[in-house]
Amino acid sequence: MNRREFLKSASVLSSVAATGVAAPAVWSSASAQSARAETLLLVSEAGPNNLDIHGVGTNRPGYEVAWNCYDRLMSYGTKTLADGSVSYDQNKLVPELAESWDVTANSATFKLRKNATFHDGSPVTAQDVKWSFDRAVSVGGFPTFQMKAGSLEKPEQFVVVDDHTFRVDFIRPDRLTMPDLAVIVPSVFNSKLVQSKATEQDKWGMEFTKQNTAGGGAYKVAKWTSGTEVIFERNESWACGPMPSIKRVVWRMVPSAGNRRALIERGDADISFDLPAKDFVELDKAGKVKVVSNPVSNGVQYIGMNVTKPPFDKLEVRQAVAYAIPYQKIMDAVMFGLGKPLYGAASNKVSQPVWPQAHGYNTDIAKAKELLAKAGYPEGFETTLSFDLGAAVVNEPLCTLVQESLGQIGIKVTLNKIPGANWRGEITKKEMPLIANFFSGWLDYPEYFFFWAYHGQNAVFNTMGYKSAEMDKLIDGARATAAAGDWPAYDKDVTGFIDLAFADMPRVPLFQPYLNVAMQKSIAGYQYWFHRQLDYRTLRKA
Amino acid sequence: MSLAATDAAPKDSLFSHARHIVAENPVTGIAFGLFALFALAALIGPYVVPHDPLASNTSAALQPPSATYWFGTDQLGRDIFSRVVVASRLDMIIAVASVALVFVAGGFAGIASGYFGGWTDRIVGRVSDTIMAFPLFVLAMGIVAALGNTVTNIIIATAIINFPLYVRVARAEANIRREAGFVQAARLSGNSEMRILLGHIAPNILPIMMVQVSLTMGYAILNAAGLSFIGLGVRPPTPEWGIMVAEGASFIISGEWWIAFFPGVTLMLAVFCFNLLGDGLRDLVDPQRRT
Amino acid sequence: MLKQIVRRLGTAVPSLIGVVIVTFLLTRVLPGDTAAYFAGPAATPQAIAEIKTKLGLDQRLPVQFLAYVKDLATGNLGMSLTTGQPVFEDIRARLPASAELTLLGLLLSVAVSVPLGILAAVRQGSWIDHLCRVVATAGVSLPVFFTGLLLVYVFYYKLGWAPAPMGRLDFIYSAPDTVTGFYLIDSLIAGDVELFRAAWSQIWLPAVTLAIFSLAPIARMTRASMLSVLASDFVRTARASGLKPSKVVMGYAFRNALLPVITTLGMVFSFLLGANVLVEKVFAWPGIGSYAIEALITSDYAPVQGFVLAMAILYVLLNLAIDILYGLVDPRVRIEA
Amino acid sequence: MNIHAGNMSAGVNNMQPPLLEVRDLTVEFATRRGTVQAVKQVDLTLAKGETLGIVGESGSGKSVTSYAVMRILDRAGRIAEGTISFGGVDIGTASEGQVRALRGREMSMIFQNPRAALNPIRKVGKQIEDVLIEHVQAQPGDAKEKAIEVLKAVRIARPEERYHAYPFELSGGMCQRIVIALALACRPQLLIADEPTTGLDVTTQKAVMDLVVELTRERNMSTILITHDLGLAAAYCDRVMVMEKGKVVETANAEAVFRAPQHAYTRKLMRATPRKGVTLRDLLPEDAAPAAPAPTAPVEGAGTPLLIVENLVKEYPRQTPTSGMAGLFGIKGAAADPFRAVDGISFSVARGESLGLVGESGCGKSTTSMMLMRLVDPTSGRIVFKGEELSAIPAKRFAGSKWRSRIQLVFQDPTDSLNPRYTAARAIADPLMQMGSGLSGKALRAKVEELAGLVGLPVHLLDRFPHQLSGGQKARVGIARAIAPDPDLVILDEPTAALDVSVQAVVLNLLQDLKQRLGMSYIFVSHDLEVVRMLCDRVIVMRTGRIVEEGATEAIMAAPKAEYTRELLASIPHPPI
Repeated sequence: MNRREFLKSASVLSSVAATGVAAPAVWSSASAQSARAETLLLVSEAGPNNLDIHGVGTNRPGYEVAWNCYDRLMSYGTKTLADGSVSYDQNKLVPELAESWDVTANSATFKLRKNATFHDGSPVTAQDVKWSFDRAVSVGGFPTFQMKAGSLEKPEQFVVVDDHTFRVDFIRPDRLTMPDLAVIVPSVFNSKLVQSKATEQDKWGMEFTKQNTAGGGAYKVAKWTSGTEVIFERNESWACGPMPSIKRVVWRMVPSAGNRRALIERGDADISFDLPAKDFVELDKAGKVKVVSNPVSNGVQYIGMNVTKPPFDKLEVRQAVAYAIPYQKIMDAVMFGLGKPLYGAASNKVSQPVWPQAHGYNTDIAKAKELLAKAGYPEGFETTLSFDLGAAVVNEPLCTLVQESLGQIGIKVTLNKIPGANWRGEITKKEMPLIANFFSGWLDYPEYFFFWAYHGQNAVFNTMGYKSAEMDKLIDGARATAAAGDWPAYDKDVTGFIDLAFADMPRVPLFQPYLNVAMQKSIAGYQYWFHRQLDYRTLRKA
Repeated sequence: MSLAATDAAPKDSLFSHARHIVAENPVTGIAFGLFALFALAALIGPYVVPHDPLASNTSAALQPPSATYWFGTDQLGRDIFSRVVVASRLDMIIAVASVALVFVAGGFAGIASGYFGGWTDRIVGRVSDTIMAFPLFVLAMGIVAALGNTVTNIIIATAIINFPLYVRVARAEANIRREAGFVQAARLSGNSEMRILLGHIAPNILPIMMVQVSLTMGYAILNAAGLSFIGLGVRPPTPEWGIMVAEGASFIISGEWWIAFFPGVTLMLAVFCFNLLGDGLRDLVDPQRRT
Repeated sequence: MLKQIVRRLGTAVPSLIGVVIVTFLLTRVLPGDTAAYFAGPAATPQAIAEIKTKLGLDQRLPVQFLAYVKDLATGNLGMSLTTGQPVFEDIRARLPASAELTLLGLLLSVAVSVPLGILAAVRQGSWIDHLCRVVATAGVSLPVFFTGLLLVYVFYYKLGWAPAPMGRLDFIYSAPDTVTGFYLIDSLIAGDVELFRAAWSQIWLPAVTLAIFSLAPIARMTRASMLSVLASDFVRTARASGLKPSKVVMGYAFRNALLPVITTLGMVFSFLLGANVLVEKVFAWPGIGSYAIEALITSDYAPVQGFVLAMAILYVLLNLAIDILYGLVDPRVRIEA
Repeated sequence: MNIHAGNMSAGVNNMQPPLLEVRDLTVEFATRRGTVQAVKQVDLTLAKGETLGIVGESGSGKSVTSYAVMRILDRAGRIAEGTISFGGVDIGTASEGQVRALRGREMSMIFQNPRAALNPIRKVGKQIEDVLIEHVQAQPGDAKEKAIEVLKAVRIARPEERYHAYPFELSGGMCQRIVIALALACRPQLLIADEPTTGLDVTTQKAVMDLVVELTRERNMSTILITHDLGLAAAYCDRVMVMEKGKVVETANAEAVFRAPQHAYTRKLMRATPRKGVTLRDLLPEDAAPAAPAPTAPVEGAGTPLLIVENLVKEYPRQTPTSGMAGLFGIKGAAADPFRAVDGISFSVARGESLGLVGESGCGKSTTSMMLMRLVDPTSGRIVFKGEELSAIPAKRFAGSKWRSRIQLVFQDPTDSLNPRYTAARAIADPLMQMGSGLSGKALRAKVEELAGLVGLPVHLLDRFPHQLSGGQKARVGIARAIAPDPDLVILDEPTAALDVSVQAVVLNLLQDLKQRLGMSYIFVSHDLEVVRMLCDRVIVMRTGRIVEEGATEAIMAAPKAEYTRELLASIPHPPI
């Protein structure tokens, strides 16, 4: 087909393609046609910067590589949600590399699959698992921190029983230990391969795994052009689950949201991952493509106030802000209704030990003014509202609305967009008076969220610098009771710290955002994961 | 005998010349008209717009152009027409201030370098070479990123990246004139070097610099808009054309074309107007055209 | 000749030194905290401080600068945090993409603007002169990101004449063997016409975007330069000698008018290389412009420094090429050089 | 008054039909003030083999006439009326293709400023080839051979080598030969030479003119010589046509024009042309009121030396390519052998004296005047003025010195030397304001008006800008500015070179009057010995930075000792009287 014919037919074909009947026009040869049937074209805004989950500064898209190219001992089960979409089930652990396991009070023993191999064909042994876990707790940074969250701290905890038996010793009872073994970090690496690439300075072989996958997962990276594309090939000898149906995954980075939308709408891409709310709503309405949306588990979009400094050290000021926020406007104009409102409950006392859930504040300018006057700021004050430039699609209109609304009670707000990397630095300093931010925990437990976001240990995510002895007691209590399985006490602690958070209001929860995915109607098997990245293994193409 | 006065001469005023230029080239006339319009918008715009450019109205969000909202409304229901009109002041301020800054600094450095030569020339030359060796837009980004994204810093960044252009023009023009008869004559009349530079050379280079001014005004606006587009521009919710285009960019594909379109077209018209004005000014000051 | 080239390169050294210093200072002033980035999302202040020490970021600026210069001397441009690759590799992989796009854009632009400029000059004051002026001025007045968006909307989304704006090649094709790094050329070298077509279909829209933007300076300079040459004595001589108008305009006038046009071309090229950052962003073009933007936004020092240095070197080489070209066109320059 | 050339002509070939016949030619230019007629009802006839001179001052329409004949008027111009018949072809109505076929093949043109008339980036041989091939006088195969032949024909030495030269590698005279070669390559019947010698040195001028005459005679060509110089026209032409403001005022046999000019304008032009045996006063039109003898100011200490120049040298480094690190920091390479622009000259100027400094371009006379003006520092030697060694004060600081006002300069180009942004009054006032005359406001204005009166500049012109003044008026402003600080010495740097002859006559007389009235000394720098003769008491002839001959003007003019001086004198075209 020559160029001119191609141009002529392109629009016709593509309209066909959009209805999901035929392939789009860009494929011009027969071999390309067949390639398309087994290839998944995925577009998203950003790509990985490191293929190793243990790497220094590995970004979120990097998790996707690790998830699909490495195996863990266990994975989570699935459940079908009320809206028909499929999600992981945090309460159900299923075998992956391990066929079975026994949990005692002090340890867990895993039986590994005997037929499991790495991509290079060598068998997976318990030594590999130990080496990988040792690596995770030793390299420092994020992997070590994540392991710690499940009380997995020392290499001595990981014991090779025999080639296919592996034991994890607990250092303390922790409800999160087992779930933490199913997240991405405890992936199993091909220890011989990586060790052969290790050097004096780099004894964990991080340089090698940064550029190459050294696992045994269902996919392997065939080509990685950073910032442009990642190409995955299926691992034909994968033994840790049912053989995936997609042979090849091409993951392209398309920075412009408009272009991503056009690609999916015109049928040129199979999946567009993580779309803006507006596109999701409109694509859903148009009905040409399939859209799936799931609340981001344990995720909250919020306005944080720095309680260590005036004026936000005053409770009334914080409450005034909570009353002045135009919640509904934000839901309508910013989120296009897509998101779970976390405001307007009947009261600030909660009855269920679940998180996130709504607080009792609503937009009430008169009340806000009154509170502000009571706090000694009848004329208001000036402050700066900061947000991450990288998340400007949501934050910019959101902050603009907040700014306008706070203006009505006399608080003059200047907006400050902070470019990506600086954002993390600024957050660490905890000097910004007012921020708009989003936080989510991988593990979907209230005490996990609160431990990072409200606890007096003052982690980075406690962006408000909030400290309260009572809060710490409740959070620590919930952790202990959960580990002990004392559920009534646990419920009391959880509702207790949620009530306290709403009473003190150091941060104003706005809504729980959704993770939105659009895909061609021919695509099936999409599943939501806590890490908010795509699992290729369950995807199918009709 | 040619000592007789040529009486026609004094009628050849700048004004009549300008009228001629406009008559000969209607495009320039249009540009002058447009410029007047933009100047007017910048001056009185904020007092006459139909809606508050900052007031959101989420119930009227994303409305297409209508009798109420001439250019439609944006995501937060703000009136785009009002925002476009009000934005002209800020954009004009950025353009005028940055150009004024570089006009003074770059113009003086260039004239001095062209006139004195030697070390002055070498230093000014090296500085402007160094700036030129940067990809200019990225340099502007870097400056704004490093100093923080305020209007002042945008102005400074825009001025810096235009510096070599001014130096180049001023230097070349001063260099042509450094040995000109009237400069020698000024020396003979006992003028000091600085006085020759400012009193004799600078006024003669002024018209040519004015052309440059007009052209770089357009460029300054584009530059500011580009910075806004990648998120380094002025702070929201301040209306600014570049930011408005950037905000509207993601809405084009979904059919809400007006959000980016109207600020984009206004931006284009403003730059267009400055560029044409530059052409017109060039005709106005080019002595070869004065026959 | 060689000696002259070396001399010419020598004169560029001070600007390069200037660029290195300015870039270094600028990136150190950038508010981002590399150490915080390295330390990961849940780092403690001590962890950040440790990483700072490890990276040498706690040293005084002059010391850091010396270390940086030492790295540069050994060809080490550092690592990019965003892509996780050595900056040198990143730039090497991405530069051809930018260069190909920019060159094609410039080529398209020249193909339109030079004839337009010549026509405008030959028929000064006619409708074509006004058209030239309006078209060129309108082109340069359009913000590139706006043009790019509009073109994508119209040609891809509405008309379907262009493929999806997804980089240099549709994913079913694999890149040709690297000879020049330019897909259009490499695919032809490989004799793969289909691949050439695929590469062309991806590149033409962004190239047109760039071309529209660069029309004005070239057309303007061609026109002005042609006007002054056409009014010169030797053109009058040529006309008085009965040479054909085509010979007078193209053979005599245009070759002389070419000199300032070449200079403009050089400026436009280096300007475009920097300015196409926005176009690359719109078209997801894997070039160095979009690379630099990302790096700058995320305060990723090394790529920014590497990019600026690469551009500065390119600029110097470009100017050298222009000088050489100048010498080819103008015998006077050859002697005086 | 139109006199039909053909009727009165004592043309060479009366029998044949004329080669070129122009009737009633009117050329209009569209300008913004409406249509301007540059040429009005011009008639001219040119017989085969005849040489016609068209003489006129700037703006007389002489060049436009010739452009109309070639039909190479620029866009704004058009032939409004009249016919041009060349060899039977009606140029006015012929197609562009027809006319183009004639240009270069049947009629050619050479221009002033020969270097600019050649394509700067094409080898001269190639340029000749272009013309030969265009007119099918050569094929690509033999074009080079033929081009070299053409070069030989214009007496260019080593034509094979010159074939490969670019215009910038050749001297002005050589370039003019190439232009002539280009024009004559196809052996045309008509050659139009538009000021062919303007801008060339006198000695070169003569060689070029002789060559043109020789070649056209040899080939029995018709020639139109366009010039502002009556002397030149008279010396080389059979007939002369005088034009003024677009009209032909007189056409006559060359000798007749000089012997018995019919028209008043011709007479005026004739008189204004400097020539042997006339005084400055003779240059002025006969009807001009004889200027009242200027009151002669007594020159204090007349005859005693005002300025003594001793062994003055100016060297310029010949810049060698710098390399390596030295080049980086702008350190210039060691000068191999400096070029001496002025090579050890000594002379003196007495109070009240006027000294002529004569030489061709590049002889060092301008550098000398720049050093005397203290705008340039000499390499060595002394300049002693009124007993004070001025060369000890660096040029940079001289502007602030009290001696600045003592030495002033009148520039060659009155346009270039006036700040376009200053009015005439402001320009004249500038030295008064800068050099501490203490005048301001009304007193200053009064002084400026007084100076304007001295130089004969009407007071109402004082508020005009330079571009609103004529050449003569600008020259007066320049002179007024120079004399404003009441200097002792004024250097006149070719003050009339850019002026028409009639204006030159007036300005020269003015300068003479001022000198007498104010008792200044003059150094008159010029290439024109005739002019120097009339104005100067003594003359210095310079060549390649050295003084060739020095002495009383009359003595040198009458009996030049140096060979070079003789050559210079011989080169001056003389009208046949």
